[in-house]
Amino acid sequence: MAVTIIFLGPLRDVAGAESREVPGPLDWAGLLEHVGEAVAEQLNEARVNVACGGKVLSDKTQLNAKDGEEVALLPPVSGG
Amino acid sequence: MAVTIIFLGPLRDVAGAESREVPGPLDWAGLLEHVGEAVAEQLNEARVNVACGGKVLSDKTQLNAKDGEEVALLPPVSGG
Amino acid sequence: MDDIRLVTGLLDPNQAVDNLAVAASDAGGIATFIGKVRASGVEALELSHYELLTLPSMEALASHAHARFDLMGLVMLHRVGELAPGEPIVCVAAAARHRRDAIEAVDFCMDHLKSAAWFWKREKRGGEWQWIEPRAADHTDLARWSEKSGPV
Amino acid sequence: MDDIRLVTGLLDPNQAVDNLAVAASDAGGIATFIGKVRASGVEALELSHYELLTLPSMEALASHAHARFDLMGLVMLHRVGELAPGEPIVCVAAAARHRRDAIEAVDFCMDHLKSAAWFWKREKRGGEWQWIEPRAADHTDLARWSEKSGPV
Repeated sequence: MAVTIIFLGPLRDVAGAESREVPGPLDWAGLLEHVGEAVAEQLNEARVNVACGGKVLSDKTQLNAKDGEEVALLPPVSGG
Repeated sequence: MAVTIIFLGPLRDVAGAESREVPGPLDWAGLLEHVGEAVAEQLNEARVNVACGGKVLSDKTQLNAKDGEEVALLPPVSGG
Repeated sequence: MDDIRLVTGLLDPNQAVDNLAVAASDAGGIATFIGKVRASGVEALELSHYELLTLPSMEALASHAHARFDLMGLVMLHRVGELAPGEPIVCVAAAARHRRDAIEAVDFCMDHLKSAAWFWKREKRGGEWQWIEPRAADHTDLARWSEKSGPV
Repeated sequence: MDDIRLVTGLLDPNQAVDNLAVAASDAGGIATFIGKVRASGVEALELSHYELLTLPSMEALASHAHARFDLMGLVMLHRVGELAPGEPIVCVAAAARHRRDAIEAVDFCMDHLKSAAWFWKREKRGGEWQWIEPRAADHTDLARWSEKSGPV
């Protein structure tokens, strides 16, 4: 088992991958470490959200992903 | 030749006819006389408009319809 | 491409809107409103108009909409005559580069068609015809565009 | 009757809106907005989404629209994947007793889908893909509903 990190939208290009598996559990410090410098820089911006297990975190620095959970990195959206 | 008075919407029921031919020329006083008391009463209300020759009159009391022209009596509208 | 018409037979909104989509192929969006006779409640609806004013007033309304919004095409179809329950009464559709122009143009045209265009409407209920005046809300809606409140 | 879906194949707005009209037969009006890839300009458009959030967020948006407007049915279809020029991206339609509820619900849903729903969009021009962020106008449009500006 592991934690799956999902890179959405433009973060997919920055990360060079759609997803990555890392060992769980995963907290905010661990996330910043695993995603590489370029993604970490964007993650520190307020407009990038983080979801864990299908819930958007109101405070992403409180991330606490367990083994088997999905962590999604959500840059600014644009639909329609 | 004559002036044709057209009764629109509910005024059709009040007048008991869709239209009536009267001798021209026709002014405001003549119109009130020709349409009967019930229609005349409504014509005096501000919300009833009068068109002559396809133009809505900004001041209906200035009506001056020539022979062959159409005078339309326009009660409040409701479309859609 | 504008398509402004009084319709005496059954009104087909899809046909008109599809034509608009083809004609305004560079539009980013198309907004549409279709007003219908409710399926239950009335037995029939009758819309009357005045030949010399009604269509010209709809064409003037279309010009106002073009002047006010950035549109690539406008459809404005209005039934006249007697309508059965469920039948479309009116179809307004606007194609525009940006969605707010399209949506607001439809809103604008509908507000004017409801209470400021040369139509008279009556409903048949329980075998009796009754003339309908615009609701107070219709006049309030129209006033949002802060123009003269008389028919166009 | 609500029809809230992510669509992977070609989106057919007429089908969905016709179904809405049949299901909400007592509605006095149906408002629709269809957003399309412009026929000229881009070579392709790609919409990506996030399985665990996107559809649930559209369903939440539909609930908000029902709470806010008096609706008899709501259609909200959004394409995902790669789209060719001219193809519909999004279709929102609302059936309501009164027209302003229908028109405003469509306006409300579109503003939220544009800049507050979990979609990411990129365009291909001259062989190069480029990510698109919402225009400033989209954020202004959203703020009109004076709610939190984050995605639903």
